[in-house]
Order: sequence, then C-alpha cells, then structure tokens
Amino acid sequence: MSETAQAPLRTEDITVNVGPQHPSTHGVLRFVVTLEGETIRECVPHIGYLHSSLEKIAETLRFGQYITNTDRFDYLNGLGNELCYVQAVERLLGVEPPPRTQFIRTLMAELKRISSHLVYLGTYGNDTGAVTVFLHAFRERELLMNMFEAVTGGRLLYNYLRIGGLRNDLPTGFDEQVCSFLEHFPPRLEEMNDLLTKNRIFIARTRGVGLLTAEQALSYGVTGPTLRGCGVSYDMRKLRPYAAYDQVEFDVPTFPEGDCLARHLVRMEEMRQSLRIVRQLLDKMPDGEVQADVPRRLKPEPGEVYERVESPRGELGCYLVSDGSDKPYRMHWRGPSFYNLQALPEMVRGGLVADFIATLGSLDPVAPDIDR
Amino acid sequence: MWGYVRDIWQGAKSIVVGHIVTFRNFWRPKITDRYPHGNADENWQPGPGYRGGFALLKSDKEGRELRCTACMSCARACPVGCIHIEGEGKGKERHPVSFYIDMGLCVYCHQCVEACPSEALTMTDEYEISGTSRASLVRDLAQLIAAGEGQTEVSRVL
Amino acid sequence: MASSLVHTILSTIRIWAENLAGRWGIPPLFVSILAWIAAFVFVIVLVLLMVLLAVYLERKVSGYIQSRLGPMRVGPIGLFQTPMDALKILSKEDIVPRGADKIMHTIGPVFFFVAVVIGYVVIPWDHGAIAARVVDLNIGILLIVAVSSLGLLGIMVGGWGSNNKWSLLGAMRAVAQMISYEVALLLAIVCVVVQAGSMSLSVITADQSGTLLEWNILRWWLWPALLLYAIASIAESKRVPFDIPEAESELVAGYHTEYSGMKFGFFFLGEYAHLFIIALIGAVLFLGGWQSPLPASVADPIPGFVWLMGKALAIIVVTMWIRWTLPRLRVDQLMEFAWKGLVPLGFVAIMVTGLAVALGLGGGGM
Amino acid sequence: MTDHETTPASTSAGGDNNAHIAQALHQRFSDHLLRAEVDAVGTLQVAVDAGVLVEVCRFLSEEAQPPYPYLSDAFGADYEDHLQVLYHLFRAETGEGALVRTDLPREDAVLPTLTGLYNTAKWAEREIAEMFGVTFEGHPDPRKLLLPDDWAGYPLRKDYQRPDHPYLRPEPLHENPPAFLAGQAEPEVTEE
Repeated sequence: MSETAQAPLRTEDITVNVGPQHPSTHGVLRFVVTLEGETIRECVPHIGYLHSSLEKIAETLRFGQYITNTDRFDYLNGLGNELCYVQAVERLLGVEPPPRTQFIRTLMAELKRISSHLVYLGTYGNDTGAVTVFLHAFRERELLMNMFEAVTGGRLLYNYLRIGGLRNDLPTGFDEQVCSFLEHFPPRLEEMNDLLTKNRIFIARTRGVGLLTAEQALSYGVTGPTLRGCGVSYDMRKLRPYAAYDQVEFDVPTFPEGDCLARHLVRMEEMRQSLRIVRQLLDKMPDGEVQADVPRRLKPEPGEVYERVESPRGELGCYLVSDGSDKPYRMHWRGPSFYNLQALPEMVRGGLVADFIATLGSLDPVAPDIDR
Repeated sequence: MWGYVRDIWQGAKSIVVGHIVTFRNFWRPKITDRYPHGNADENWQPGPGYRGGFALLKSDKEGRELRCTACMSCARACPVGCIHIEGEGKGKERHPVSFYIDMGLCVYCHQCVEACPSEALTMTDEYEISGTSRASLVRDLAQLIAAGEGQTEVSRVL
Repeated sequence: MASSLVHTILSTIRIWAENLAGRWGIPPLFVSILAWIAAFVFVIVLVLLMVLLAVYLERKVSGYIQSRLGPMRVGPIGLFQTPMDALKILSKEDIVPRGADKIMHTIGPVFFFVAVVIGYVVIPWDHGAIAARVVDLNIGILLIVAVSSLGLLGIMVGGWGSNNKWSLLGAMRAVAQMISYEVALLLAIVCVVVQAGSMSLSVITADQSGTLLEWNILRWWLWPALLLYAIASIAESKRVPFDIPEAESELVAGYHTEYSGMKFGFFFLGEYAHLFIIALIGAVLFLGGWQSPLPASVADPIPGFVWLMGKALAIIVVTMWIRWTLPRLRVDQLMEFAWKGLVPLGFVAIMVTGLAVALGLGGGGM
Repeated sequence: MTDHETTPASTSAGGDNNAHIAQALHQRFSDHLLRAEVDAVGTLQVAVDAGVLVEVCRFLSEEAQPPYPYLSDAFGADYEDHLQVLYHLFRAETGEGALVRTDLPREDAVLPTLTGLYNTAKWAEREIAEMFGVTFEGHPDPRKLLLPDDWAGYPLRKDYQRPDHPYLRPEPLHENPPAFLAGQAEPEVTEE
C-alpha cells in the first residue's frame, strides 16, 4: 500500500441544497450541505423564508389585538405563545389574573405541549422512515384538536387568552372530555413507543447521532428538550414557575447522552409528565371568575418587560416595551427554534446524510418560529 | 457472546412487537371522514362557538331590521382591517347601508364579535368559505343578513 | 400429474391455433414466433395487472394500518384508482432536465423494467411443461438472479443521466445495496437448490410435491435460508426498511427524482414487477409453487396458477405489512447488516442444509 | 426525579446575589456603567457604554459570583433618537436572567461583537444588524440572515418605509372598499 502505487484519485465534494422544498425540512428551511460521498463536511442553514415581521406588526396593533398574531409563528404552540404574550402585558399593566384563569391557562398550555410533541413524534417517525407512526400520532392529536375547538372555537389559531383573563370559561362537559382523553391516551402512547421508540432500527438510527454536549448546547443558547437531552435540567416551568405551575407536581426529565435518542426520550417522558400535570390541574381547578378587571382601552405605564415561558421547543421569550400608548412600542420574540437550529451545523458535521435528517428532526424546529 | 445473542433477540422482539401494533391497528375502526361523500352525520361537525363565516343578526325590536347600529366597534377591533361599514341615520335610527367583510383578509379571530356592543355580528359554523377569486371572498350586507337567517344568538362556546 | 384447467385451456388454444395455421399454410417457424409473442404479451399483461393490483393493495394496506381507508373515490371501494393513475401517468409531460444526458435518461427506466420482466419467462405458472410458461430452463433460478441484477444498471444509468445530485446519491446507494444483498439472496437460493438438486424451477416445485409437510417452508433445515431470503428479497426490491436508494425523507426520491410521466412509470412498474417476481420466486422456492396445500385425496377445483398467484400475493401483503411498520436503516448500517449479518448467516444456512441433505433428510436429487 | 438538586434559589437569595454582582459591577466599571440594579422580579438590569460591553459581559459570564455564563437572546430596539441593543444572559442552574443593554447612535451604529464569548450571538447579531443597521465589528459571518441579500433599509427601525411591491397585498378594505368590490375581476398582479 505504498503511496506511489495508488495514483491519487480525483475526488470532488458535492454541494446539495436541502430545501427550501425538501420532504423533511419541517416547513420552509434551506441548508446548503457539502458532502464528501455521504459524509457531511459542512452545513450552512439559510433561513428567513417565512419571515413575517411579527415584531413590526406588533407596533401597529393594540395590545389586545396582537394576541391573534401570537398563535401564528410557532403554530404548534399557539396557546403557549398567547400565554407568554399575555403574561408580559399583564406584568406591564400590573394585573393579576384570577386563579381559575391561571389553572385553565396552564391546562391548555400543557395540552398544547402534548399536541406539539405528538406532531414531533409523527414527523420524526416520518424522518426516520417509519411513516405509520405519523398518522397514529396525528390521529391522537385530533382528539386534542377537538378539545381545543370545544374550548376556543378554533382548531389551530385560538385567540383564546385575554389580557387579565380568558375569552370564555371552559365549556360544559370539558372535564369528561379531558378525562376520557387521559384514559385513552397513555396506552396509545405506549403503543406508539412500541412501534417507534423501542424499535431496534430506530434506536440504531438515533443513538449516538447528532451529539451535542451540555456545554456546547448552552453556549448556543439551546433550550427545551434539546438541552434536557444533554443532561441539563433547565425548564422555565420549574425554575421560574409561572401561571399555575407552582401548584402542580411534575418532574423535568433529563437524559445525559445528548444524542437524538435522548432528545426523543425527553419528549416522550414530557408527554407523560404533561398528562400528570393535566390530571392534577383538573383535580385542583378552583371555581370563580375567569376575567380580571382590566380597562377596555389598555394603556400600560411606560416600561418594559422580558417574559419567559417554556414552549415545547424551549424557552420562549417575549420582550415588550410600552411608551404609554395603547400599542406596544417595541416587541421581540425569542423563538426557541431559532437558537436551537443554530447549533445544527455543529451537530451534523461528520455525520451521514441520513443522520442530518434525523438530527434536524430531533430538534423539532418550526420554521415560522425560526423566522418569526 | 451472550450479549450479542441477547442483542439480536431483543432487536427481533422489538420488531415483532412493532408488527403486532400495526396488525392491531389494521383491524381498528377507521377515522377517515369521507367528506363530502360520506354520510352527513359521520362528517365532522363544528362545535358551538366555532369561528367560521360571518352573519348579521336580525333585531327583535320594532322598526329595526338589524341589531347593528353601524357603531364601527367591530371595524376598529379588527386587527387586519377587513371590515368596512357605512352607516346612515342618527341615534336609534342608525343602521348600516353597506357592510363588507373581506374573508380573504379575515384572520378569524372573533375580536369583532366580542367588540360588538349590541351583539349584532356573529360568526357561524360555515366552514366551506373558499372561493375562486378575491372578490368572491368579500361578503356584503345582503349575504351577511342571509347567513344570519334563523339565528338569534351570537355563537358562543357553551 | 393431473392436468389443470389452465393447462387444458392453453393446450386447446395451442392445438386449435396450430390446426388453423396448417389449414392456412403458415410455416411452422412463423407459428412458433407467434406463440412466443403471445407468451410475452401474456407475461406483460400479467405483470401490468399484478402491478395495478399490488399498488391498490399497498394503498389499502397502508391506509388500514394507519387508520385510514385508502382510495375510496374512483369506482367501488376505489378499485379503479390505480388504473386511473396509470392513465394519468401516461398523459403526463415527459420532462428531460436541462443538462441531463438525454439518451441515458431515456434508456435507464426502460432497461430497468426490461431486466425485471425478463425474469418472468422462467416462472412455472402451473402444471405441465411448455403450456404454462414461456421457457423451462434447467437453470431458471440462475437466469432470474443474473437478469434481475442487470436492473441496477438501469438505475445507475438513470440516476447518472438525470444530472441531479440526489439521483446520483440514490443510484450509488442502490448499486451498493443491491450488489451486497444479491450475495445474501444467492446464498439463500443455493440452499434450496441444494435441497432440490436442480436449478430448474419446475424441479424445485416438484421437489415440494405431496403433502403440505414437503413444502420447503416446513423443512426446518431450510429455515435459516428462509429468513435469509425474506430479508434479502425485501432489500432487493428496495422496500422499507431497506429503501435507502429512494429514501424520501433524505434523498427526495432518490434515483428517480428527475423522472416524470411514463419514464417514471417504467421505474414504478419495474419496482412493483420486481416485488412481484420476488414474491413469485419466494412462493416457488418455499411455498410449493403452484401446488395446492390441500391433501391429494381432496379434489382441488382451483387451478395451480391461482394458487401460485395467491401465495405470491400473500407474500406481497407481508412485505407491505413490514414496510408500513419499520423505520429505515442508515446506509452504513445496511451494508454492515448485509456483510456482517446476512452473509455469515448464509454460510450457516448452506452448512445446515448440506448436512441435512447429506444425512438423507432432504428428498432431493443428491 | 431528576431536578431536586436544582430547585430555584428563593427570590430573595437570588436578589442578594444580584445585588452583590451589581455592586461589583459598579466598583469595576464605575465610569462606563450607566445602571446596574435588580428589578422587581429579580432580574439584574445593566446598562453600559458600548466601549465596555465586551468587558462587562466577560465579567458577568466569568468573574461574577455566581456567574451568568450564557447568552440566551440578543435583540435591538429603536428609540428614535438612539438605538438600543439588549443581551439577555442566563444561568442554567437557576434560570435567572440578566439584561445587559447599551445605547448607540442611530447613525454609524457600531458595536463590538460578542461572538467570541457566546456562540448564540452569531445569529442574533446578524439579525440585529439587518433589522436595525447595527454593525458588529469582528463578526465572523456578517451576511444578512433573515432578509434577502439585496434588501435595502432596516425594517425594525421606526422610520422604515414599506417598499412598494406588486406582491404586497392590497390596501385594507376599510381604506378603499368599493374600487376593489365593484364586482369585476381582482386587481391585476403584474409579473416581471
């Protein structure tokens, strides 16, 4: 095997365009990936295809009007985004919503988290080639959608939370609907785990793939299940409890491996914890009003607030500045997917094309959440 | 060696378990709505408070056709500005002469309905709203009144 | 061997045609050529029909597994959906991408389809010698293996000629995969050949005649070969969990990314024809071919042709079940599995079979 | 199960820590520090001169006790007479945050990059740069991030004018209804 015996073979790196139209980019994302054979040398994300300038729109709408826009960027977490925004405005105004409102908000946010993780589960199955789990997950998600529709009148865009309260109380029969879901869902979740999570091929596809150390993750501002999959127990619900999270018991699942499988397992466990939270919330749900007294025309004192909540993808931040008028002077969203995606080139370098897809899917990015 | 065999055994078992799951699902009842060809009862029905199309409600007071007083509350509440109203008359006589809602701009947020002081505007459970041109998506006064035929209350989550 | 209904009908037609030719004074050579053409038409039509059926089945099975109904609109329970789709594919624009090699782009799918279809000529459809198949080669199984591996030339040509990086990657993966799994597949087939003592598919079928217990699937010393064949044949037909050449979440559509219209149709047809022939060979090698599972004492009203089709369809449904259950392997895992898992297993299978046959368990010709 | 070690420090303790840090900041950067205090919810609010931004951030992420080692978010704001860039630092164990801000002139807004300290800043600074027209000196990859490469203007500045583009949607209904509704065809979108 001397060097002279083998004439140097001319090789060439391939540059491929993953997206903006590619089956597994979860929306409109684009990556310019340099391949050597099947091995990834470099990956450069190009984002902004779904940039909708929500931050600028906020400056033209009144505080109450903007709620309808908050559903739209991270569309899998509509109610959670509303919660973040509404809490920010309430802090600006100094309004404390009634306890029942807090419970209902928490309940809806947790149901939304389950629904978002179900979408993740389905699409991740799709990314790894198991198509069936996609439809099974969406079948279960449909039940949640029916619940959201019963409460809010909308299936994807809710516009349910109000400054200082809610649009309406829970409908009659909602408790039974949730209870039957709580009975029905855990076995189905186990079934989906049997189908995907425990499958040997799936484990082989995800274990040790897309590695991220805790230090790297934190330095990139990665949060949510991606960070908890690196062994860091960082969860806003626990660390800075908001709404009714201080009233319920739950665990923050962490897995130390930092690979795709760990992130997947964190999400599966989070669904179980969310079910636990929902159960407790239903038991402890207080009676009473759902709307605090707020003036019809909201004019907060000049000031600013940075509100953080835990979205299914990580820490969702909302920075709001008021100049004393009825419209926000400046608002900024910290989209968790934006920072999670930033770590992607680090995670996929040296992997194979299939690993790239698996890693991207395991971040559970939502394209409008990246671009806002 | 033992670990290797156990690995193969567990892998094979997990794959068999997966097949059992899909086999079970094969025989489960299907959830597909055969919309629009299926039985109407089987199709998905919007719940109360569903936010679909719009309707203007009739007034039960004498001398008034509509509850709407063209007060512009809804137009002001709309985040996208898709409502256009022209009113006529003063005081109690005030009523709309033109009322347009552009469903192509509407974001279905329900804020106009909530803003209405006289509970005159409502969202209906109509969900087949698509049209073939932008102009066909604009509802005018006559269409809105026709859509509210028979309805007496603002749609609400119950 | 009792002649079946299909055999009777085909023989009658043949005799009638020869009589007619004699009366009209058509030379015998010409008659033979006509008979060959008729046989090829039969095979092609059969393949097309089976592909339509298999595609329909695939959509139904996947739908049912996924809590859906599958096609329901066109015709009763959606039966005409796939013929309609075939018509649609025929009517679509044929696009050759700019910068593609037009000739290569065109011959790729044709090559693939032809290579797959040639294999059908040696399948023994039913009782009797000539009437129920095109040719009865004494190396039938070898022909199928040899010709079907030509198909990947078509994939490579098509993937390369598309001037698309995804196509190229897909084609490369396809070649690597099919060459690797061909080895495992051959090892599995060798076991059956050792058992039957012949490479002729008729002999292999005849070897399994008699009771159900004589079928290769119930001969325990062939079970390693069966497992091997099951895995390798799914990989050969490029289906999940071995569908990496066209992994739609990674490579968009792999080697046929740039194809549309009838050229895509040829790839599509070829894939399902490949699946079907794999199922047919599986039925012949392990499930007793056209033979009825009923004991010989019971009169069997069903022709052997139908039995063979039924067995093949059952195998196809199982591959669909597998397809809609499992995730996809990664390309390196796939190769590892072939060379580190299946090939050693193949040698074990050959040893087991050889020993069993040598000890007189197998009733083969050795 | 896994999180009991990291139950949050009570607000007062966090506030104490932050008060110490604020004090230390005052001692260290007395002249350049405009503000360092703890707000109502326990967040450390720091306002600094652009010149010492990097030093303050390094101090907070390395020397402060306990430190704020990571950047979670960076964003800008336009106050018409000046621009402001804010950095949200956080501590993973307790989830506490510190908001560091610095004011910049609207014309010729230049800041040193923080990409040397935090990877997070790579994209965040690119977004601020294209949205507010702030130049980050020493940024390794100063291309536009969300906007097209040829985009003119800085959209999140208050004086930004929407470009006139045929694809942008027509005026809202309440501004010109009848022309649009006259019953004929929809407005023509001219393609290039």
